[in-house]
Amino acid sequence: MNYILEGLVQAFRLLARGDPETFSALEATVRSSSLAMLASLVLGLPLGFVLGHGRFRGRRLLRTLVDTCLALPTVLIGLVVYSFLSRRGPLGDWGMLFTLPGLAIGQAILALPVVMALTATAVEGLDRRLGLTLLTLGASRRQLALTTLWEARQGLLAAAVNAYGRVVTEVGIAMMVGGNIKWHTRTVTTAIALETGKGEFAQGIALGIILLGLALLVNLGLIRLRRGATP
Amino acid sequence: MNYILEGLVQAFRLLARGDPETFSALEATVRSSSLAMLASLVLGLPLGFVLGHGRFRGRRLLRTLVDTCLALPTVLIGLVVYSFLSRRGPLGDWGMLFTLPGLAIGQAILALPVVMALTATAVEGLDRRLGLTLLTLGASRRQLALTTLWEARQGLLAAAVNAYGRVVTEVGIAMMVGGNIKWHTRTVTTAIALETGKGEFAQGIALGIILLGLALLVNLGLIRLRRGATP
Amino acid sequence: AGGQLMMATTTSTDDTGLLNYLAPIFQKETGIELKWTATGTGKALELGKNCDVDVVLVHAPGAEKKFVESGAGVNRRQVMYNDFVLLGPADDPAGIKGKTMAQALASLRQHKAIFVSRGDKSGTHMMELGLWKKAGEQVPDKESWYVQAGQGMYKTLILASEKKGYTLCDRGTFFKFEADNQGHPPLVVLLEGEPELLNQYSVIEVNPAACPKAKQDLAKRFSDWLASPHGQKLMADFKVYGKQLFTPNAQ
Amino acid sequence: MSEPLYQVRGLVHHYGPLPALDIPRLEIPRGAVIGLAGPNGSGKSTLLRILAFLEAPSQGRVLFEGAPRGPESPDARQGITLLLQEPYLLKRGVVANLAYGLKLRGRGRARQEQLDQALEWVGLAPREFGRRRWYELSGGEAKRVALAARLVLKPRVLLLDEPTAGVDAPSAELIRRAALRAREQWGATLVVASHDLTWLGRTVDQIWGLEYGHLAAAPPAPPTPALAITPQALYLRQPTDLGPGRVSVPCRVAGLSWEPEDGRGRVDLLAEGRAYCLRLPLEEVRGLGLQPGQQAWLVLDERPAA
Amino acid sequence: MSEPLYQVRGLVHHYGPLPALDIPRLEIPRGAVIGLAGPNGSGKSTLLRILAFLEAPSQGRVLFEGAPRGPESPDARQGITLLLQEPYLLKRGVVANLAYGLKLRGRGRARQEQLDQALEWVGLAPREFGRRRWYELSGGEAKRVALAARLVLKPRVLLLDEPTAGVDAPSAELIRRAALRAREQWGATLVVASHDLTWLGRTVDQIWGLEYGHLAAAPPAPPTPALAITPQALYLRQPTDLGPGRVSVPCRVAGLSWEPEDGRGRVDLLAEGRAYCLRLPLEEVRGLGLQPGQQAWLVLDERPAA
Ligand SMILES: Nc1ncnc2c1ncn2[C@@H]1O[C@H](COP(=O)(O)OP(=O)(O)OP(=O)(O)O)[C@@H](O)[C@H]1O
Ligand SMILES: Nc1ncnc2c1ncn2[C@@H]1O[C@H](COP(=O)(O)OP(=O)(O)OP(=O)(O)O)[C@@H](O)[C@H]1O
Ligand SMILES: [Mg+2]
Ligand SMILES: [Mg+2]
Repeated sequence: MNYILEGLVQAFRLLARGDPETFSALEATVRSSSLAMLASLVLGLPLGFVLGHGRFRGRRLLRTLVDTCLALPTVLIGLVVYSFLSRRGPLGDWGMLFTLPGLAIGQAILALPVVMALTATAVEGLDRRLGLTLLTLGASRRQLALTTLWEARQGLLAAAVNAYGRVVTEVGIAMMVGGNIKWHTRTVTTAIALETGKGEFAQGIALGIILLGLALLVNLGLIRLRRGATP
Repeated sequence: MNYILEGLVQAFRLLARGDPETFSALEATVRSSSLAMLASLVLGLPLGFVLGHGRFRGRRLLRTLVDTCLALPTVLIGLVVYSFLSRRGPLGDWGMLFTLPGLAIGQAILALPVVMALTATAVEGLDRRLGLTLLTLGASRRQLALTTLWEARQGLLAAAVNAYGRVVTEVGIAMMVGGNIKWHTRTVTTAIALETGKGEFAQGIALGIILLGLALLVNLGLIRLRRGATP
Repeated sequence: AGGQLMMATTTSTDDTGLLNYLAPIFQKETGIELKWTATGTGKALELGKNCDVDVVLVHAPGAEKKFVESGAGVNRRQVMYNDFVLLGPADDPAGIKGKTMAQALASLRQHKAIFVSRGDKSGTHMMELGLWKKAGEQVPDKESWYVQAGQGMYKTLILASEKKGYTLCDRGTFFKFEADNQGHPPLVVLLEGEPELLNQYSVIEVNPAACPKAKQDLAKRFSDWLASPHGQKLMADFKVYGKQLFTPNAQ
Repeated sequence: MSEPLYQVRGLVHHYGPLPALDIPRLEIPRGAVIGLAGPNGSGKSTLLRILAFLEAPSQGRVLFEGAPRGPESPDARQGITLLLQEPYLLKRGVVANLAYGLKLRGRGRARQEQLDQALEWVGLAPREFGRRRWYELSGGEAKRVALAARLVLKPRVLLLDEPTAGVDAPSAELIRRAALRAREQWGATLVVASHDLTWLGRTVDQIWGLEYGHLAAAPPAPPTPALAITPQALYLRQPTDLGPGRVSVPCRVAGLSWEPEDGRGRVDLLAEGRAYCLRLPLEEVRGLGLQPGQQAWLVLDERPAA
Repeated sequence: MSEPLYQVRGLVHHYGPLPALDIPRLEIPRGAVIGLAGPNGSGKSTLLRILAFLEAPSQGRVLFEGAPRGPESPDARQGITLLLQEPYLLKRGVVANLAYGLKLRGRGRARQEQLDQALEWVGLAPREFGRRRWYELSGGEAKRVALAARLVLKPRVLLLDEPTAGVDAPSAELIRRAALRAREQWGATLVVASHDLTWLGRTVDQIWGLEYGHLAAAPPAPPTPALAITPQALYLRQPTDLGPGRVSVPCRVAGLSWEPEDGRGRVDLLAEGRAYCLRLPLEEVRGLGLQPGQQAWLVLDERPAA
């Protein structure tokens, strides 16, 4: 119990005194997760739309596979991305290992199935008449997709928020691909893991609370997107 | 690249020869994740329904808080649960630390916001007329909730599959609360983390693939639930 | 001068704060920025093998030798050591206090006293496995009293104290544990100082023949710097909770 | 039993700043079959939702059997049912939709005959439609399935919001019969909103006009029929010497018709943009010697200023 | 310009095993205003969806301007618009719903007058309804907003699925005028499905009856008016000596009416369960000396066996 209280106090202290290590980790977290979210949304929204709206053979199987990928262990993703980015790997020359963009690749892979699966569910859940209505108003395939996604925005928001939660809390990829390098690729979660490993439980809890605070800020920023979408 | 191929081969070998360590980890994973899913669904579905269907003050704020909890780092959950379950903690007498049920408590906390947030989104996305229709047909509050959840089953499936993905892949809680004790609380993910730490990358990948296989089985089992819910 | 040197090391060097202490001094004196990833010993060596780091600093003599023999590393240099202690509950139910290591292990088995092993192929774990071997004992893999944690040292200590068991621990982590428990840890040192409990750290440069892109020049500068009298003195001066932790022993 | 089933007092309902309903006083007797007519947005659906206790009015009281109710009170819940203007079917088969309400009432498994009968009441062949899924229906078929799902419950109060919109003429006739049967067989009280004044006039005892949320004709007892008139109200020459509180308004004969269902005749009249109708034996209609487009006069109770 | 706008050949449409439509041949000329009537489930909505190229028929070809189209062909996409039977509004304000189609056509920001005009065409005050959100509408208002969103596009083909179901009578009249204006102003071709045969008869050039997916009257040129008849077809005594291929059927006068909009008169007739109508100047209707319920005879082209 003490750890929790101490952690709370410690969290405020770290933020108040602008602790450079904490802020460096926060920056790394924000950077890599932003990149990862951007990539996974850009890819995942259209793919999820196709998965939810299309009527092609094998669609159900594909959904099952995407759903299965929701259970991709982060360490597995970390290992696979590592295998590619390692100097000995096929993409070793890119020099992405132990960098934030490299880490973002792995996190985007983690987020992609979440965005896809939840986008598909959101699109499927829309009123059947929406697609017909858009076509009767003259929408092209692209306009249909865009408007459909916009009408499903509540569901997409849920998709994004969920994917964000995953990305921002994962440790496996950040350890393996990022490398938890101080001042460089140490994210808040790897810092928590490190502190916890050292037995600095209160410090770990403090960092966890700070991460939650970051998520709260992001979600407060999203509140207004929720407005106007329901009566 | 080699690791991936080796890992694939190794995965088959482990399964084929019925490797006892692997199966012990699989069993621990299945047990704890089943318990955790059960608990989070039993709590999360009704709470998510209230969050999505209710019209009470502060509902939007509550949703934001739940969404924020999607970014609860597993290590933080692990630490907090540990603080309670530790011999020195308030629930120390339960003797749940380093047991699978103890681990399941932590994982249920991880899954709960996922189930709640996605259930709320699914319920909100339903046709506005559904609730009125059920009331006009004479549904009590409980019957209303049950039927609404059933009508939203696609979305609830997404919620469950997502939460399952989280639970089954998380490491932080399994390490801290479960303790990664060989033959007892070592889950597939903690085994992966361990092997990776040892530098046994191929073995880590093999275990990751086995975990994915488990998820595939679960999802194939769910396919029939998808049937009949869309035209 | 300048440049970045990438190192893989075990968690203990990072957790104790040694690297946080050495790296800025090293950078000031040589202009080289030391970046490190702290992981299990096995993974650190594997990263070296894959040319993803330029230098490794680890403590698992057997694995290190293989690493060099396989051609992945060159110029292995012992730079310092600390030591392990055998911890247990103060009431010492297996009665190992005052015994030799071999007697102690036999007594643990006889009493089926709970023993928590790291179980993660870390330097500490390798040391423990070696101790069983030297004592002529089978590693009690499936015994119910032999708990294999597969976790870092600190969490293993927690596990041991929750279970009121014995465990092998490096002295640095024990200092921390002792301090966190206000000097009254639930586990106390029952056996220490035996020569076989020494924990030797070595620095190994990645073999440039195998890894053309490895920054061997920087790696060698670092290795030399650690082994230099100046580096060795810095190590000796490093204190945890006011106590010296590492003993420099570069030849 | 002299107490009215519904008593409404000082009912005002707002959507945001918009007032949608303003009914100072209203009573609905047991066993009445009431029609609600009025332009789009006049508040018909809102009133029906309030009578079904689905929506609580912004102000005022709605008493059902002398007591206020909410959606939770079992009496109201199981005794009153509303057919929504755009009915929603549960994502299941037609039969499951029909059986749902019965299941809620804990009456065990619905008997097959019961469900079949309900389908027949709305003109759907049980054999053909029983098997369909909810999306395998045309618009009118879906509406009729939804209605059947209400009829099968044999509710004490049946509120129907445009039950015949989108329904073909023979089915509209069946729906009319089913509505009247509900009153005869189990004494149901009905309130029916519709834009099909012809159908409505033939189905209900009296039509209440709604406009901008106001009941155009105040309906307390003795009810003044607002839109369905008696032969005594129709004059071929402008009447003089009316009693106090009565006015004569010029009207035009909009139509004369023969109703195949009961062989009776009917006169439709338009006065001040409002439709009135008179139902008589065919001979009497002919005996009036009216011509379409002809001018006539109606004598009505003077309406209080709105 | 002599080529018909639509040519349908061998059209069959199945839902699963159920055949919903079977139309061997159909042509719709440019600028025609066609009514579709028929019982629920007869295939009206299905036919409209196929004409809108939203659904591809199971068999057969539908040519638009001589070529087959899909939902992707820009001509069909932007030239043809359908008002769904249960219209769906986008989750935005009324104005944004109206402007959406225009925006898709890349015509830049919709001008305010344009949108206001479209609302006025369907009888909604722009000032009052422009600001509303999609859920702040009554059923009839929502239908009219959806219609306005089609009219504002000035489409070449306007397919309306029950545009007046749930709409009040004055608005139905406005919708009728708006439909006819579409033909006059920009030469639109209209196909309108409705159960309100009175309204439909007054709106369209000819009514095609659908039953079980079959067109009851084959409509190729010269079109045999199926439901709207000419005065020559009506006989007060049973006619003899008809030409070959013609039959007389007994009918009953269902109604005589005066239409306030244009002051004309109208005779409704029922023969073999089907409704026919005759529109004449009011005097001529009176001159026929008909009475409601009276027996008469219709002379019709002999129908080939189905
Ligand atoms: N949820 C809502 N929010 C705001 N305004 C609403 C809402 N529902 C209805 N209204 C408005 O309240 C008024 C009454 O609506 P109501 O649906 O009761 O009319 P109605 O008589 O049933 O009309 P219709 O004949 O078109 O079905 C209308 O002006 C409508 O726009
Ligand atoms: N998605 C579908 N799946 C299966 N059957 C369908 C589907 N849609 C329509 N049908 C069936 O096809 C037939 C024609 O339906 P359609 O909607 O075209 O009729 P309609 O003439 O428009 O009827 P209404 O007057 O009720 O609107 C009906 O029997 C209907 O039950
Ligand atoms: Mg209404
Ligand atoms: Mg239809």
